[in-house]
Amino acid sequence: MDVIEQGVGDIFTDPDADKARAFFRGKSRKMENKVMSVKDAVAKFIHDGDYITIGGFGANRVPVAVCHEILRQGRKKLGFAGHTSTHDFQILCAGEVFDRCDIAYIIGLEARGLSPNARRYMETGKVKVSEWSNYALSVRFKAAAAGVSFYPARNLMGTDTFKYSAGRIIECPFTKTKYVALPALYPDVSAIHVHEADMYGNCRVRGITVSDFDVARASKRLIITCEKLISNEEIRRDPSYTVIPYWCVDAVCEVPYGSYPGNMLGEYFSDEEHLKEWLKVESDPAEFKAFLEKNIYGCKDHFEYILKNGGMAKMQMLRQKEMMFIGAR
Amino acid sequence: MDVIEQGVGDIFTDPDADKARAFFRGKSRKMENKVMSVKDAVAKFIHDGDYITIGGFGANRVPVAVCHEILRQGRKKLGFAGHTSTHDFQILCAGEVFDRCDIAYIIGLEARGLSPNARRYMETGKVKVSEWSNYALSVRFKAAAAGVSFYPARNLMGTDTFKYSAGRIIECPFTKTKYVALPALYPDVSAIHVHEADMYGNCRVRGITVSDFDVARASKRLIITCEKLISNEEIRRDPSYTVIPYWCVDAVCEVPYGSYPGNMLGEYFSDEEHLKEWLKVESDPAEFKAFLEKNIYGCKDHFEYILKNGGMAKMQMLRQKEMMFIGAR
Amino acid sequence: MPDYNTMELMICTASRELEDGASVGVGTGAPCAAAMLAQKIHSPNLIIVFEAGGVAPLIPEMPISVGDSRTTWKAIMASGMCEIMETACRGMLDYTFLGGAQIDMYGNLNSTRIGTDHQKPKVRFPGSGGANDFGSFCWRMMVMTPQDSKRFVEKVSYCTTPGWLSGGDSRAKSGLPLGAGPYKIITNMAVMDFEPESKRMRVIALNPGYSVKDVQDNCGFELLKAKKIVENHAPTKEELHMLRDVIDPYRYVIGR
Amino acid sequence: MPDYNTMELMICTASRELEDGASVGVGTGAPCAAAMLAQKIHSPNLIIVFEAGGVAPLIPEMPISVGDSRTTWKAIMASGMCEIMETACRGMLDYTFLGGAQIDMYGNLNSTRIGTDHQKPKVRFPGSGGANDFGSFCWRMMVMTPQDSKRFVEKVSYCTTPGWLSGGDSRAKSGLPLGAGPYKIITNMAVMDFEPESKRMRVIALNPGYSVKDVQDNCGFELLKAKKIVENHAPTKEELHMLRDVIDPYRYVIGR
Repeated sequence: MDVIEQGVGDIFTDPDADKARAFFRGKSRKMENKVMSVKDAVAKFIHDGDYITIGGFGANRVPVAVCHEILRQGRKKLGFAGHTSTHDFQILCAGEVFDRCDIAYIIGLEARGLSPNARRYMETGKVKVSEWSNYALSVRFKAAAAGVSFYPARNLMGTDTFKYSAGRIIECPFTKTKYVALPALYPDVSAIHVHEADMYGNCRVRGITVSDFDVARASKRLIITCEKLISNEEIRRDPSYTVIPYWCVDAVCEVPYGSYPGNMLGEYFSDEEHLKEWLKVESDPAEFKAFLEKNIYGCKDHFEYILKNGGMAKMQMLRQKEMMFIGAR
Repeated sequence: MDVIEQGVGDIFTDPDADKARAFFRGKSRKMENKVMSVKDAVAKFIHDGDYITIGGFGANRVPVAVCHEILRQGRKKLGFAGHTSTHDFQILCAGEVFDRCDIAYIIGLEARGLSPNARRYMETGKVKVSEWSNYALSVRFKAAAAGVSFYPARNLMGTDTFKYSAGRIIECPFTKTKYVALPALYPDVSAIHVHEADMYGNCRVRGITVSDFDVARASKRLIITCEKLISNEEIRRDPSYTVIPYWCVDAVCEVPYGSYPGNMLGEYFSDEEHLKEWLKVESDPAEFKAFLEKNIYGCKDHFEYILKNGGMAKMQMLRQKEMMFIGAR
Repeated sequence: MPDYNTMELMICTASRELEDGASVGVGTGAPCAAAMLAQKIHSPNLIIVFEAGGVAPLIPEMPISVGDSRTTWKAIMASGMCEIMETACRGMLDYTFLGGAQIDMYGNLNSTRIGTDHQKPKVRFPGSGGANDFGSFCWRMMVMTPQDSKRFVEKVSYCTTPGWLSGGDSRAKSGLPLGAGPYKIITNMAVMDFEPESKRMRVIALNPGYSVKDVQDNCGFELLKAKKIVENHAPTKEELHMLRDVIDPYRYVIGR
Repeated sequence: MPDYNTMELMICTASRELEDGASVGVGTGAPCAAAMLAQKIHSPNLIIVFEAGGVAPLIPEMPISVGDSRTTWKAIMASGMCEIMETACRGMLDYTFLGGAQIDMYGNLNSTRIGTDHQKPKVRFPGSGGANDFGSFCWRMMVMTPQDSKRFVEKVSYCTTPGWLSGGDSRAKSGLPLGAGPYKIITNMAVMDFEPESKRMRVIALNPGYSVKDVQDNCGFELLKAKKIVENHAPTKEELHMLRDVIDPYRYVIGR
């Protein structure tokens, strides 16, 4: 197959579908109890050097407890898929955990501004980067979820985003139209926060799904954090609601308010004051160090983090905000 | 792009993504009332020569009223995607409506046996065929839904199913693995039966979705039949449940028991006796003619068809069977 | 006379191949019965999936369609065709059971047509359905079929679903996923596997009352014979009870 | 002094471009405000979608993220990234509003970096996000940005999102979907479109109080001028009321 043009970026994960199949052949299909602590899940399934993906969208339905635990356990040399990664990226940059990154959207927190620390880190040259767009990364996950090594798409072409990607331009064998072939992305391990999961890992999500269906299926190992554990009977009551089947899942961690300080649809809104504080303290290295010590390194778990930031009264306020009792109207 | 090998089958629909885009550019995005009768929907949106797709899976969640109406209105020279098409195919063959067909599964009714009439029709040579598998057709819809002209897959290769398809074997530009490139399938018009829809065409489905998400998005025109019309407010109450957005939809027809004599998850089981009768009468041309006259040509609409086959008492029995009050246990 | 019929024998033999914790893509009828039997007897964690989208249902009675309500009864997920086939393509489905009008010595299956004119076939069958997909993607493809020279043919009229293609490394070269292919063929008389190098069909076990000659006499091509051919045990009392009284009480599949 | 600020002026001007019944993919901030304003004033059937999956919400207050709960508040569908971008790729999204640190005469946008060493950039920005996707797929891409020579540059340091690329038929030849591309650039001083042949940026309208010279003086490349340059009307009382009192009462976007 003729490659018309190709980007200069690296492919950080092997897109080979047969190698992925060989891995998945050995993955357990048994329905067994996978409930464990976030600490154990990170210790067991995330290793130095792994390529990781974080589900959700920036500060919405994001597995914050897993990000904090990665810092506490001192993981290093991770690869990362920066697919509208905002607060999660900010946390992980605070631990300088990366040495390579596929970028679609990083260092920013959307309308909240840019993270000075994440920006500094990404300007040091310590992190090798390949460039993509959000949809390009979505398609890379989608190809992996389909068990193939590439899918074609019609974006990127003509731009520097293509030039610094690892995409390759090919022609449609039917219409001769040009397409950018995007290599499948099979992460070593991903973490996704969901509304409900059973002990085996069958998951339900409300609201937008972003790229999480595909991320879950593409990932070799998957850590689920959930707002609430539910029974397998409840999952079976209506199988239409299951969006991630248990066989994708390696660990199930019950973490109420697990997306805090991010937003969780129907549960609680984001804590904008705390996120503002994050951005502010990053400008002063000493202050930032103390902030991280207080909120991450000095915390045993997500409960303790929440307790230090307003506890249940804060959670109630954020729940009321989510329900539109408190807001612009 | 080098084509290593190619099937001898025809591509009955244009896979060109820019031509599809040009069509979709003109499709209305307005939320307007699309409620109409099946008769009007078929008259307005299905024309002689069109390439059509029927949603659901064989005799499960299948828009029977649309199939009957196609016969009543005497449509001819249709193209068809036979994607585990069972009772729908049997009906349409009774009207000899096709002149070309993409085949994955036709003429059979799964464990119920084969349709003598559909088989005879497909052995006459009057219908031009290209051969695929269920997943190959699913991928063709999926490519169209993604707005591209092809997707690669790892099936078909090495078989006569490939030889008589219109697939083309290419190499992955990253791994050199062989793939069959499957041309996008943009149907002219499709009909899908769903549980609930609002007047604009926002749809909810319970249970298996087969390939209907992709069929809905790939189709240039789409007729929805639904068990029950619901309000737009109900749709907006939880947007997580919407599986087909209104902008894909051209007509919304409320047809209670619209999958009868097929199965509708959570509503009613299939009428196995009636389906058995269908298969039986097909062996005798005179008897079959009378059967069709009674059940299709002599009926005004789906209500009348149901009335002739047991009416509400039958529907109640099938509902009880679906709920497992009546069954093997 | 044995106290079981041919279909019961094949289902019991087939069910023993499905080990606990494995996943299997099945169709209606005998394959579904074999998978259900395996669950009841020795593989409580066997995961059954249906091509139309049903995943791990608590099957209350034999489905009549691979997409009917019974295939998602108390299931863990009701999904779609792409979900199931892509799960298989990713390498997550261990087994599948397929059938067809013809099978050849490499396990290639025909469920499409008899005759040479494709546009006007002598006999038209339904086509692949999901068979080509499951047969391409699942690690181990199995077939349950009566031993009959009309079914076991030198060359299939049409290869709908890939077996080992023309044997040897032809399947590996075709582009199909590596390492997957036909595993065992289960008939009323015997169980066959495929010789690792040539990929030709080979008798490895006989059912009670049948000889190698019986099998060869009812096969349209020369069968290889394993060095050691074992004898399968007859359906057990427990297997027959489960099959007759629990799984298929109306005898839709096993007959009366 | 006019009784409106620069941001209010740009939002009001931009909102007038969105006709009833059209669909638009927007980000947070000014684009979302412009789309909401269009809905309130003249385009009740304008369909607003967000890249993370929200479709046609009844937006209760300005979202802070394109994926936050407000983007699916009483929406008609909560979907995902592929659903939205593939809807755009199929040709169903008419407009998008994008931004960036730099824009050139062909409407190419930079939101990735300043500096030449890509692995160690002088200044790193967030990157494409969904901008390259919306810019590739939506029929008409619009930009709202202050008129400033540092933003309107001869050549972007890095082309994140395609405009008309190097002009002429270069975009058509690139492989990007045919017929889509930059449509209008809205600044505090003027509105620009693109000359159909060369695809170079061209002044077509001026905001009250600004001259062509003002615009050119605040642009880093030579602008084409339309034969007839019209004057935009100032924000109306109704527009300002809606914007200030209904859409952005806390003045997150329009400022204090």
